This record gives sequence, C-alpha cells and structure tokens, in this order.
Amino acid sequence: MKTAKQPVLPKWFYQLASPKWCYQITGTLLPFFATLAIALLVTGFVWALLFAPQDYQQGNSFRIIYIHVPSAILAQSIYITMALSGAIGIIWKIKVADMVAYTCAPIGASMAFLALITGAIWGKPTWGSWWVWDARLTSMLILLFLYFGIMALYSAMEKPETAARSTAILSLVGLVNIPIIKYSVDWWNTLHQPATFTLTEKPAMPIEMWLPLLVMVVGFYCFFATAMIVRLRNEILTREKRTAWVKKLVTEIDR
Amino acid sequence: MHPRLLNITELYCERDDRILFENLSFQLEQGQIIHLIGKNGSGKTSLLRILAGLYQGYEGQVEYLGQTLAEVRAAYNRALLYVGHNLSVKSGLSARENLTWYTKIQPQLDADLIDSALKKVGLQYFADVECQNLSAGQKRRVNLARLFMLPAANFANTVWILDEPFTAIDIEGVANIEEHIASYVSGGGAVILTTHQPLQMNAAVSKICLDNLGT
Amino acid sequence: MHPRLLNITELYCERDDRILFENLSFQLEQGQIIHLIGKNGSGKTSLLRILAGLYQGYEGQVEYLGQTLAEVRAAYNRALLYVGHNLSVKSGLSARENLTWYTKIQPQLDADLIDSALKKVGLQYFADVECQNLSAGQKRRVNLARLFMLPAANFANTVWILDEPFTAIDIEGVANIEEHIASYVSGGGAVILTTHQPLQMNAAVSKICLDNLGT
Amino acid sequence: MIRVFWAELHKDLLLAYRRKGDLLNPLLFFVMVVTLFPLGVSPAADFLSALAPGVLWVSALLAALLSLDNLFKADFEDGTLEQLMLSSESTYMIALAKALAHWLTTGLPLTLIAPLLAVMLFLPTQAIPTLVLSLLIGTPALSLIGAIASALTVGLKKGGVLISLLVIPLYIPVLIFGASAVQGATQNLPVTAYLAILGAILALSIVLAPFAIAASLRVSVSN
Amino acid sequence: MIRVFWAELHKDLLLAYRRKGDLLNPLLFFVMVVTLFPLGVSPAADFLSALAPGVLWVSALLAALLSLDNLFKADFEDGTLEQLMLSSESTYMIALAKALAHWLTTGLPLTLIAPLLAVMLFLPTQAIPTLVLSLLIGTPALSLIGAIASALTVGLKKGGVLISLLVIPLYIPVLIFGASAVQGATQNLPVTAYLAILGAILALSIVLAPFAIAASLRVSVSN
Ligand code: HEM
Ligand SMILES: Nc1ncnc2c1ncn2[C@@H]1O[C@H](COP(=O)(O)OP(=O)(O)OP(=O)(O)O)[C@@H](O)[C@H]1O
Ligand SMILES: Nc1ncnc2c1ncn2[C@@H]1O[C@H](COP(=O)(O)OP(=O)(O)OP(=O)(O)O)[C@@H](O)[C@H]1O
Ligand SMILES: [Mg+2]
Ligand SMILES: [Mg+2]
Repeated sequence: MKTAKQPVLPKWFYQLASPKWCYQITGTLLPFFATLAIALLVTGFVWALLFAPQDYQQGNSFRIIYIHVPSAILAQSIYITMALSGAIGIIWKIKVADMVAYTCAPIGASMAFLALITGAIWGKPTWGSWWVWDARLTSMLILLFLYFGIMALYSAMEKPETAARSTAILSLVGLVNIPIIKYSVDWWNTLHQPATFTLTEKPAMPIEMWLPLLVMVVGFYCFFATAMIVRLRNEILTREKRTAWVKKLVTEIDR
Repeated sequence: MHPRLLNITELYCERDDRILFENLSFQLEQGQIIHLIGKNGSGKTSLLRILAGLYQGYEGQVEYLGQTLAEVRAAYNRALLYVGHNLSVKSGLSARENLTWYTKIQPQLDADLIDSALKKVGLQYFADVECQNLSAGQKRRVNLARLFMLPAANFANTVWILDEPFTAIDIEGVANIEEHIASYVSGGGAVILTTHQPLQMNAAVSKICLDNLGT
Repeated sequence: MHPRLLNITELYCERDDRILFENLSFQLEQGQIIHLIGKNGSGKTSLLRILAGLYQGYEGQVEYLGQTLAEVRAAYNRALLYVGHNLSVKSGLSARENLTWYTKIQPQLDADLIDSALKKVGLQYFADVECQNLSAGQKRRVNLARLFMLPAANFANTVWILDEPFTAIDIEGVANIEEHIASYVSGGGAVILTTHQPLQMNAAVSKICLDNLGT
Repeated sequence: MIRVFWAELHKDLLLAYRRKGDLLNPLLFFVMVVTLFPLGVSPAADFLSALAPGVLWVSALLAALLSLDNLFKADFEDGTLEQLMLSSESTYMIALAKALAHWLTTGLPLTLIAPLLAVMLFLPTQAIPTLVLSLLIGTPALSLIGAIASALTVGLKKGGVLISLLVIPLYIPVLIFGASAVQGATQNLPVTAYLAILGAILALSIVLAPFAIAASLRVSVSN
Repeated sequence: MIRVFWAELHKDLLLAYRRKGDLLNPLLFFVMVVTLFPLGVSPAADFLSALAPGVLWVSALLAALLSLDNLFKADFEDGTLEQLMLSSESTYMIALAKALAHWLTTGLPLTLIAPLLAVMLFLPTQAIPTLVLSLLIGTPALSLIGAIASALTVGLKKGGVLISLLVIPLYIPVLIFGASAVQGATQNLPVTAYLAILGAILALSIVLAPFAIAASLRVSVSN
C-alpha cells in the first residue's frame, strides 16, 4: 500500500506523488498554459485563415490542415502519455499518475475524433469520398477504438483504484500494439492497392504554410496541458475529498 | 511462546463514504481463535478479505510473521486457507475432482487425505457426483473439506480465515467442524472467523466486535 | 376454523437415483408454522420448490385450497411469497428500486409499505445504495423486506415459503423476522420454512423431519 | 397487464442506463465488426460497395446475437427470474417487455448508426433509406426470436455459443430478406416486397414469440 | 510451477469435456458465420473466392472472441478464481494454462475444420496450406491476447460486449497478417514474411500476455 519501501527515486517524484502538492503546483502552472494556449491558438488561427497562401491545387479547403494535423499528432502523443503514466501508477503506486491517465483518455479520444472528422471533411473535396481505407486513416481509426475501449472499461468499473489498475494494463498492452498496428496497416494497404492518394507525400509545404502549422501544433499541446490540468485538479478534489486539506480548501471556497 | 502470526496495526477501511473501522489493531497468535462479530454490514467480510490479501482498499499495516503481506505473498499463501462467502467449488466437477485440483494449486493440502476428508464432511457417498447436483449444504461441505486436508504435522504457523463457514451446514456438521477447529489451534494454528451463530467450541475464543468502530 | 391452505398427499421425489422422500403427506393450515428439518441433502429445498410450483420432478398431489397448483396458478402466485437460496435481488438496482419492481410483478405487495419495510429490516440508510455495494446480510435483508410489505389485512389464506431465510442475517435481524413471522401467522397466514438454527418463536411450531424418509 | 410490462421494461432500461457502457457497447461492436471487413477482405471501394449490404446486415445480426447471452442470464443467476415466474401477472407481457428492452438497447442504436457505416463501406447513397428501414423492421424480429433461444439456454452453464447455434438458423430468413432489400435498392429495383415480408415476420414474432419465451423460461427455471 | 500448469489445464479441459457441447460450439459457430456470407452477400463463385481469405479469418476471429466471455467468468463467480489468486504457485503458469485450454477448445478445432470451409467458399486449393498454417500460428495469439481482455472484464456484470470492444483493436494486426498471407497464397506470392510476423506476434504474446493476464486477474478479484 504505502510507498515507503519502494525503489529509490528522485525526491520530486514523490512530491508529485502527493495529490496535495500536485494540486498546488498545477494551480500555478494552469494560468501559464492557459494563456499560452489561447495566444498560440488565436495567432495560429488568424495566421492560417487570413495570411497563409492558398494551396495551388486545393484552394482554401487545405486550410483544414491547421486543425487536422495538430489533432492527429496530439491523439498519438496523448496515448503515449496515458500509457506511461498508467505504468507509473502501477509500478510505484502513485495516485496522481493514475489520475493523469484517467484525465488523458477522453481528451485523447476527442483529438482522434477531431482528426477523423476533419480528415473526412477534407477528404470529400480532395478525394471525392468521405472515407477511404488508407493506412493512416485506418490506424487512426484503430487508435480511436483503443481509446473507446479504455473509456468503456473506466466507466464499467466502480472503484477508481481498480479502474486505474485495469485501464493501465490495457493501455500498456495497446502501447505495445501500436507499432504493430501501424506496421501491419501500412503493409496491408500497400500490398492490396498501389498508393492512390499520394497527397501525404507531396513535396514539403512552403515555409509560410508550415510556420502557422507549427504554431497551431504547439498551441494544441498547450491546450492539452490546460485541459488536462483542469480535469486533473477536479479529479484530485473528488478523490481526496476525505483528506483534511481538501476539506479545508472547500470550506474556504464556501466562505 | 506464542508467536504472533498476524499483526494488524492501525487498519483503516472506508467503503461507500462510510468508515467501517479505523485505528483497528490486534494480533492473531498461535493457538488463538478470534471470532469476529458485528451486525450485517459492519465490515467483517471486508476485514477478512484484507487479511487474506484479497482486498487492497485499506490503509494501515498487515504483517505475517513480521513482514508485510506484499513481501511474503507466496509464503503467506502457503500458510493460509481462506473460506469466503463464495462456494469456491466448480459445479461441473465432482467433489473428489475439486479437491484434487485444490491440492495442486494449494500445495499445502495433502492429496492423500482427500478420502478421509470427504468422509469427515459426510460426503463419502457423494464423492463422485458432479457438484451441481448437490444440495446447498453439501456444496459448502466440499469447500470445507479442505480444512481436513492439511496434515496435522504442518499446523504450526498456519492461518485459517473463515467467513461464515457454517452457512447452510446442519447442526451435526457444525459441531464436527468446530471440533476440528479446536484441535487445529491446539496443534499450533490460528483461526479468525465470522458467524452469526454462537460458537460452542472446546477452546478459548476471543471476540472482536466491529460494531461502533467506524462512523 | 383452520382452513387447509396446502394439502400435500403421497409426495414422492427422487434425485440422482436417490429417493428423497416417498409417501409424504401433510397439511399446512392457517396460523401454522412448519419448520422443515433435515440433514444437508435430505431434500428440504427440493420440497419447498415443489410447494412453490418451481420444480415439477415429483409424483403425488399438492393442492392449494383444494385445487391443484396447476389449476390455481395465478391465485396461488398472488397468495405466495417465496424466499429461496438465491438472493433474488438485482445488484445494479438500489434496495428501493428492487422493492418497487417487486410491487409491480407481485401485486400482493403494497408499494406504500416500502419505506416502513426498509426501516424494519434496518436498511433505511441504505435504501438508495446499489445492492452490489451491500454486504451479504444486507442483500438478503432486501429480499426479506418483502415479508414486511404484505398489508396485514391480507394475511389470511396466504403462504410464505422460506428456504433458509436467516442465512447471513445477524442475531438481532433473526429475532426481528421471527417476531414478524409470529404476528403474520396469528393474522391468518401460514409459513413453511427451513433453517439449521433453532427457532425462538412466540408461536407454535410443528416440525417435519426429512431424514430417513427416503433411501 | 400493462403495469408489469412497464415495470419490467423500466427495470431493464434502468439497469442498462446504470452501466452506461452497456448502451454503447452493441453499437461499438457493430462499428468494429464492420471495420474488420475492409481490413480482412480488401479496402477497394468498388469491391466494398458490392459487399456492403451483406456485411452490414451480417454485422447487425451478430451484434444482436452477441448481446442475447445477457438477456435472461443475470435474472436467472440472481434468482429474480424465479420470482418473475411466481408473478401472478401475465408472463406474455413480461416476455414482450424483455424483448423490447433488448431491442431498444441494441437494434435501435444499430439502426441509427448504420447510415454512417454504410458511407464508410461505400454503399450507394440511394440504398441508405432502405437499409435503415429494413433494419428498423428486421432488428425487432431478431430480438424477439433471439429471446426464445436465450430463454431456452438460460439454465445452462455456458449458454454463449449454444445460443448462436439455436438462433442463427432462425435468423437466416431475416438476413436474406433484409440484405436482399438493400441489395435491390443499390440496383434501383423495387424493394417493397422484401420489406413487406420482413414486416410479416415481425408481426408473427410479436404475436407468437412471447408465448415461446414465457414457456421456455418456465422450463429453464423449474429444475 | 509445471504442476499447477497441468492442474489448471486438466481442470479446464475436463470441464469442457463434461459439457460436450462446448467443444463443438465454437466450431459450429465458425461454420455458421461462414455460411451466412454466401446468404447475405452473394453466392457467385468468383466473388466468394475473392472474399474467402477475409471471411474465413474474420469468422475465426469472431469465434475466438465469442468464447472469451466464459474464460474466467465461471471461475470468478463461483469463487475459484479467488482461490487461484491465493495459490502460492506461479500465476504466470496459471494464466498460460488458461489461455492454452482456451486455444485447445476453440482455435485448434477451428484450424482443423478450416480447409473444409475453404473449399465451400471456393478458396483456390494452393492457398489452403497457408490458411491452415496462418490459423495455427495466429489463433493461439488470439487466445492469449483475448485472455487479457477477459481477465480485465471478469469482475464486471456484463462483460460480453465490452470484451469485444477491448479486444478487437488488439486483434487487428493478427487479422491483417493472417488474411494477407492467405490472400498472398491465392496469388502465388511469397508468404513466409507474413507467417514470420505472425510467429513474432505469437512469441511476444506468450512471453508478455500471461503477466498482463495475471495482473488483471489480481485486480479483478480484489474488490
Ligand atoms: C478521416 C480521415 C483522415 C485521417 C484519420 C487522417 C489522419 C492523419 C494522421 C494520423 C496524420 C499524421 C499526423 C502526424 O503524426 O504527423 C495526418 C497528417 C496529414 N493528413 Fe490526414 N487524415 C485524414 C484525412 C486527410 C485528408 C482528406 C487529407 C488531405 C487531402 C489529409 C492530409 C494530411 C496531411 C497533409 C497531413 C500532414 C502530413 C505530414 O505532415 O506528414 N488527411 N493525417
Ligand atoms: N439440481 C440438482 N440436480 C440433481 N440433484 C440434485 C440437484 N439439487 C440437489 N440434488 C440432490 O437432491 C438432494 C436433496 O437436495 P436439496 O437441495 O433438496 O437438499 P436440502 O435438504 O435443501 O439440503 P441443504 O440443507 O444442504 O440445503 C441432494 O442429495 C442432492 O444430491
Ligand atoms: N463491493 C462493495 N462495494 C462497495 N461497498 C461495499 C461492497 N461490499 C460491501 N460494501 C459495504 O461495506 C460495508 C461492509 O460490508 P461487509 O461485507 O464487510 O460486511 P459484513 O460485516 O461482512 O456483513 P454481513 O454480516 O452482512 O456479511 C457494507 O455496509 C457495505 O455497504
Ligand atoms: Mg460478510
Ligand atoms: Mg437447501
């Protein structure tokens, strides 16, 4: 139960492990990430929509890339974050890591969903159909399914502790599987049909298109951090509601 | 003289926002029988599952021979027999097959004692009937037969955790098991059990009451 | 004066090539409590399921108010409360939701009595907890709460069939239910029950022993 | 009569709602099985579009079938089924309510999401209304027929695969008419005949199946 | 170590043998799903023969998946799982034995009957050895991976559909490599690479899955 006899780890690690400390530190980090997220996303949006040049083939429809690519990237990073913090939660029995994993799942799923939706919307004008069974699309779809599985498992379990253990195991298994999926899907697709859609391989985009994309990607990361922190803090409060410091905090707010 | 088999310190357990017990400390020593009493819902099963290492939702320390359960998991499992609310009997197998399987997964049980154990729980004529065709009490007897399969020479330092073992057992059967428990503890074992019926034991029984230990 | 609610004639039941009982005849009359006793596996549950109409593997006659069960199925079901080995409680629903559902499928139960029944079985503070989060005894109490939901005015000519109703119930709870049973039969009902614990009832109890009735 | 119908329906839906996942699960299963086909067979659009009516119907059938196992099992195991059989109310209504609850939590959501999957499998757009209609008429029949098998097997320890065995032969007519209707619609052929037959199957099931379900339950309980 | 492995395997196989039906069920399910396709899609030989590798693999996958639900459920409900977790013996071996028992009662019979169904679906004869080989390597991996999901959901009331949800994404690589191997064989392409990868997946599963299974069981039991 207790962390006392666990392998030696840096001190900050255990400090982070204390929900109280984590609540405080995230409290100070939150405004930083929030402002950064808003600033970057607004800049990125304005730049992307008004100033970035049109694509010579696709006209304005290409601008959806500024949502599509960041969300696709995020969906994958969030999965890794989730699986790793789940592993930390299992190995070192750190509650906060469990909570991080828990808060990641829905955010990651919505990113995967966003990537799919924007991709589908984009696909209609460029490929002439909402959906094709291309390798990338398929592996993103499977990622979404993995997220769904994890969320379904969460909601099926009653107790947060057991739910955290179980979903951590599942997301780790999924993590091992992700490279296999990517590999299998790539291979499967190239065997069956020659690459019809080579858009993803077209020459690197011009720098004035690429820069706003970078801004958007960083902005999305900051947004993820913000969203995660907000959910995490909520989660800490509900799960630690019995402890003295939360009770104190709550009465202070009530007043 | 009386080594402490289990040492429980400052146990705290909460379920459904209700504290079942806090600051609960006691020892289970060789030769001791602890009868856990308390109203329905007072936390007896929860406590026994914690002691068996089957429930983790607690705070505090549970030590077996001076080491925490996590550290001596395998040794503790070899020393432990747990009888829970569940039947723990495969209904598709016969009594004998069930017990044979038990001797494999719990090597402290002796396969040579199966026949005598079946006889002691009154199932000698039902040894090869599939358990789904047994009555409620007979099914429980199959599980309890394990208590008769521990060689007497190995009683020392072992622990039995019995959660309402007498459910569905008839009067004669209860007396028989009580007698066996008494001889087990006199051989160096230790028992913690719950039952709502009064015990008629030929041995000293200490009681721990879980009512009013929490909120 | 004492109408025969159940009339059992020449009952014969065999399971697994073993005759559980043969030539078993008895009556259950208004105001009567029959305590069915017998060793584990003597056929108590089988008999009670036959009387409830839940088991057909028998020969002989079972009549309710002079008519066979098949003839008066609906009327008999309205007059009957059966508590079996199974919990008969949906673990995903709360105690209150379970009882509300019972009032719909067994219209002899009165929905207005749910709150008082919950109180009488000591679950007033657990009324809205999902039953899977209750202890073994609390779950059984949910099922037993039905006994307190029959309006006293309708006791006459009804039958309770209780198969080890006191399993997992604490001492106080048992006394409480025993008292209720006594007042039920004095109001015109009739009870046939099994339990391995001795009854401490404020009413006359006849015993029927199933040992040595078969082979 | 009606009271017990509502009570049973309410209980089952409440239980499904309590474990929110359960409402989504048959749906997600449907989505996943449908996506297995492009992966296992071929992702080519023209090929998939020819496969689509059959694959959608087969997957809907499997999703309905998979969730059958739980229809009476839980009630049997905790003893509430026993109590239902001791009810003085109409067992016909109870059986009908159970089947309806099953359809509301599986068939209906499947039907609603089918158009999306149809697009993913390149089903020609003009066939989508027929797909939805055929599922809307066909899936309640699947629930009713399936409930019979579920009731028959509920007393057995491992019903899971046995149910499929009993039920698939009974499902085949529904599958054939359902898939044929959609197939017809892709080729702009008239489909009312197919749908009418599906409707007839449904009507027949509503009238007869609850009796069979109730009788099977009675047998399963009395052992 | 080995003793407990055999004990567990023996117990599970004995139980399966006792209810003889259970040995046949996954097999019959496999046969039925395969026969649904000609009915639902089209009975034309050339079309079916193109479909065959995918349909066979998808059906094998579904048959394996369907029987997962019972893998630990019964042990959980009667409390024997609890007792297994109180064993002083290796839980790795116990988990491995359970997965092996599952494969022996589902994957293996499927593999053995697959050639017959392949002929019914007009799969070119030269692809049949590859089909059998790919199933022989792939289905044990399905059992091992599936056992993880089964262990995770065993404590939950309605595991049935949830398992599918958890497991299908993990099954997809096996499906793709398995089906691609057979597809390749129909076109006389080299298939060793696919089979080698299936073998690698199997090896990985044998090494890692039992740990995940044992850990999941521990979590499911301790509540
Ligand atoms: C539902 C459909 C789609 C999905 C699931 C999807 C998924 C993805 C993924 C996973 C990435 C990789 C992000 C990364 O890690 O770098 C990506 C990048 C990209 N996608 Fe999509 N996509 C979809 C549709 C489309 C469409 C229709 C287009 C344009 C015609 C498109 C254009 C791109 C481009 C240009 C990139 C960036 C390529 C790069 O930087 O490597 N996508 N998409
Ligand atoms: N489902 C069944 N199938 C076949 N035989 C059974 C079944 N259930 C019980 N039996 C047999 O019938 C006999 C009587 O069982 P029953 O359950 O009626 O006994 P009981 O008196 O209620 O016992 P207990 O006190 O243990 O509950 C037993 O010997 C058992 O072997
Ligand atoms: N699975 C569970 N999840 C959440 N709460 C539970 C669970 N099981 C029991 N509880 C709660 O914990 C409390 C103690 O339950 P426990 O089973 O330990 O009681 P008990 O003393 O064994 O009672 P009984 O005499 O009825 O068996 C109960 O009030 C119950 O509400
Ligand atoms: Mg208890
Ligand atoms: Mg009995």
